[in-house]
Amino acid sequence: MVDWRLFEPLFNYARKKSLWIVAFCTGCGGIEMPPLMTSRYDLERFGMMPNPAPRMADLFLITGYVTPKTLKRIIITYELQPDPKYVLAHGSCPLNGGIYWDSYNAIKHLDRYIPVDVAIAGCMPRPEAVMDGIKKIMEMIENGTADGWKRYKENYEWYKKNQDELFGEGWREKEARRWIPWLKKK
Amino acid sequence: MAKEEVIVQKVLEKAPYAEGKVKRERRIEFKVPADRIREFLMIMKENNFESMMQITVVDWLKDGEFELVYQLWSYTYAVHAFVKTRIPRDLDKARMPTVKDIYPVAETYERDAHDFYGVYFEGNEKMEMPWILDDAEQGLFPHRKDFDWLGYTKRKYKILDRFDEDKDNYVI
Amino acid sequence: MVSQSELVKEARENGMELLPLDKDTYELFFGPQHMATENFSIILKMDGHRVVKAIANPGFLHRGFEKLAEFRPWYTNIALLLRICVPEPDVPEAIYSMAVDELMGWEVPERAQWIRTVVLEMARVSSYLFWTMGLGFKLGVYTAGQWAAAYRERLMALFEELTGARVYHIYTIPGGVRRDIPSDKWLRQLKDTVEYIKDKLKDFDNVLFENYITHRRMEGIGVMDKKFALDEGVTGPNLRATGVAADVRKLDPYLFYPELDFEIPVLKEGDALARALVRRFELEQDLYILEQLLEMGPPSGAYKVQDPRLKALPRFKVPAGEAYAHVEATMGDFGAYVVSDGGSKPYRVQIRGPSIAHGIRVLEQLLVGARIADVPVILMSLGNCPPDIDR
Amino acid sequence: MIMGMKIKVAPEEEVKKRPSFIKPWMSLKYLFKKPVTIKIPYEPTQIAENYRGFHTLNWKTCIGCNMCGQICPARAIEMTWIEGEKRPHPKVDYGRCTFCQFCVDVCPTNALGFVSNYMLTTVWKDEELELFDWVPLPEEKVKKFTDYRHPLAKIEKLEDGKVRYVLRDGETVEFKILGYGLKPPKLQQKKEEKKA
Repeated sequence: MVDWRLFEPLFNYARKKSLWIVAFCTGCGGIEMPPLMTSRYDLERFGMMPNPAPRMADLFLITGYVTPKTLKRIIITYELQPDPKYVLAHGSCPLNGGIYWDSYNAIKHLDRYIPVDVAIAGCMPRPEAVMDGIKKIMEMIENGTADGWKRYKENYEWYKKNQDELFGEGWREKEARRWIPWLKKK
Repeated sequence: MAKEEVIVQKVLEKAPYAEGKVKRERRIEFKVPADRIREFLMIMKENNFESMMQITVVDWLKDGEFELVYQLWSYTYAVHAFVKTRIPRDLDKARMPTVKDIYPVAETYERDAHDFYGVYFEGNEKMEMPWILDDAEQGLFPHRKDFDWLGYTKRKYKILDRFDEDKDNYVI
Repeated sequence: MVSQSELVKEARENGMELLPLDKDTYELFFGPQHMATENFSIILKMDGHRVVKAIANPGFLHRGFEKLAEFRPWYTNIALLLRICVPEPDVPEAIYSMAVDELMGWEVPERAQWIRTVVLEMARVSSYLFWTMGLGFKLGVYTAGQWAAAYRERLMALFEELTGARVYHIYTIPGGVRRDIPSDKWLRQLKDTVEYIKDKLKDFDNVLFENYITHRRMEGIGVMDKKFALDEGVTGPNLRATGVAADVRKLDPYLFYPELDFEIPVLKEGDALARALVRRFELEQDLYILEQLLEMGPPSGAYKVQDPRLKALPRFKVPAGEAYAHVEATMGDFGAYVVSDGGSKPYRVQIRGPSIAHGIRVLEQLLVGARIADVPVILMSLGNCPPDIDR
Repeated sequence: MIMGMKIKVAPEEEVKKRPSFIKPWMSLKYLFKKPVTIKIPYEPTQIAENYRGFHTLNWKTCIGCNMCGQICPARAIEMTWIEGEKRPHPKVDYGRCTFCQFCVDVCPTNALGFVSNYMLTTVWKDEELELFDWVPLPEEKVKKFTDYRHPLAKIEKLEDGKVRYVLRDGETVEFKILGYGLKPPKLQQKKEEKKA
């Protein structure tokens, strides 16, 4: 039996150099993603690329405000991602509601529902700022301080309680079955 | 005579129950009783108002009425027409006949009006279908003027507003 | 690690497996976590790889703008409402400002009008480049996508210089614009950029619009005819692709457009390819318009209305009444209906996004019978922009 | 179709394109061109001079009129009473600020300003997120950081309402926050006592 923990620094280095992003732009910051990924800012230099499948992705970019309807999908997508996984929140909105501080349909404190590792200021953050955030998360991965996914496992009850409070119990099942009667209708 | 006046006259000849006037260049306005709206929109469509742009609901809380503004656009004349009608704003009385058979796109706008204001359009099968709002706000009709917007937000997200003590001093 | 069979078992217990609907059909959630839809969901009933029924499910970006605008002063609503249309945020700014100008009875100075026109056209060009990028990525022509994104950056830099922000400019305000043109250098840079992008159009043609693959993938897909499009309230390039010569800039001229000379493209086919080609031609025309505007040069004068009421900004009041203003955006006819009761905040603001017409019912009908691989192409050719449906 | 109006319609041949096998290969010439990529972080980027970034505040000229707080669409500005200052100063919350800078436009004494610094990245921890909520410092203290980053390294909360701002070059600014709101905190206390 090998003690895999010995190789942890090596793994962390490898994780840092191949961060794949879930291609899920949740808010207005999504418009700065294409310039980042394409030739002008070219994030692929850092071994990052957008990936449609959450099963193969490590990094989740919350690009801007989050509405409850999107948050349901974010939680499902986040849970589909394999460990270790990291979350980076763009701009003011996930932090304190931003300009939507009095809107009934925008989440105010995102860390109540899923764990977040790094926050960037800006509305919306420039690509350079996003790159700075990514650099920060890379440092954190190398030190092993990016532990959002561990927190989610440890405090799952608390997160689940907050989610259920917002959406009501059994929201996953309800969401999966909602459209069946409408599809069956002629 | 300007083309707008000609159009207004032409429509009013066929629909004597309506009131019409020219607002400004390329904007005309009609006021129609709520029960004759279908009839009137049919006349409008015959008179080359091909597209419906939107159905706006304005909530006049003081009068206890909803103002429904059917906005039509004519590519032939390049004229924008507001067709206004008033209905009571109580939930059980805010009912309108659907116009989706005249302007098919009205189905979407009617769903929108139902979701945010609670106006029920009879004859539109998609009225109960989930639209923009999530389950939690379903049936609350959050865009009505008497909806406690800030209180609801604070309760839902458990936020405390830092400015409560000085509320009068802030414009917002 | 959890094994596959355990996952399936867990999903069954929670009622999360794919349920067969009728014989041979199944339910498919398309989006919002999908690169083609981006914050928009379509629920498809599939028979093999053919779509039998489609239901559009918007609302992932709903923030209640129309209500939020009722709580904020007239003037600051600009900072809020421009978030309705992310690819070209100048359009909501412009329509709201135009509606408020009409309510106030302001004659906007010529210089401000000129700047507004330039900003709107720049927004159109950058939005079309953004759309070209999307189309390139969805068709697998990544080269064109990379180019378009890189050229768009030049316009972003110009916007930054003029307005002080990259995406959310918050620049057009009721009564004019916020800042003057920084310098003549900026105008020269804009001219260079316009010429540069005009040069590169030929390359876009070569790679994307005259590509055999593009034609094979887009021809005869998502066809709509003239009557259908008019009934469904489709506007903009999608309507022009069905053979209707309609453009708000011509029919209901605003700002500097009556003095400009440009052509509008009209095609009769009404399929995805026609919609793409119409957009391609409009990009060229927009560059031509920018050239004309630069040749004209900015008129002298103030860039803002001189009105004493503007001094007490937070309590700035607008006389009672209502106004409707609309402009031609890249997606279609973008309109704002503003009602005032004479107070310091709007009584009602409704923004009419073009996508609400072609993104819901039209999309649902065009998708029926399409193959699953064509769904992103149809979406992209319609130029669907979810935030203006959700508002 | 349109009555009494002539619309210039482009000829159809110009709009339509012919499919081609060969033309896409023309793009190969770009293989020999210089890439457009900016190699951040090894290469500096050019940012507009008047890019709307973080705020600056001249503490001497600020008269505490709360115009900025009234115009803010996000209500990010909170008036803060500081010991030794006659009038309250705005405190900006970047968890709400949208960088519209309407507050700078309406400031009657031009005390509030902005610089092009825009970068603020923190770990999501309560003590680091404090950085998002600050009383802006005078321009000369912010402007000396030309790498477009936020000037503060951390905000330390000391006992009895004292706050210490540590700038990234080691300089510190220390002041005591007495309270928030438009009325002076002493008056507020008296009012509460009266009510009680």
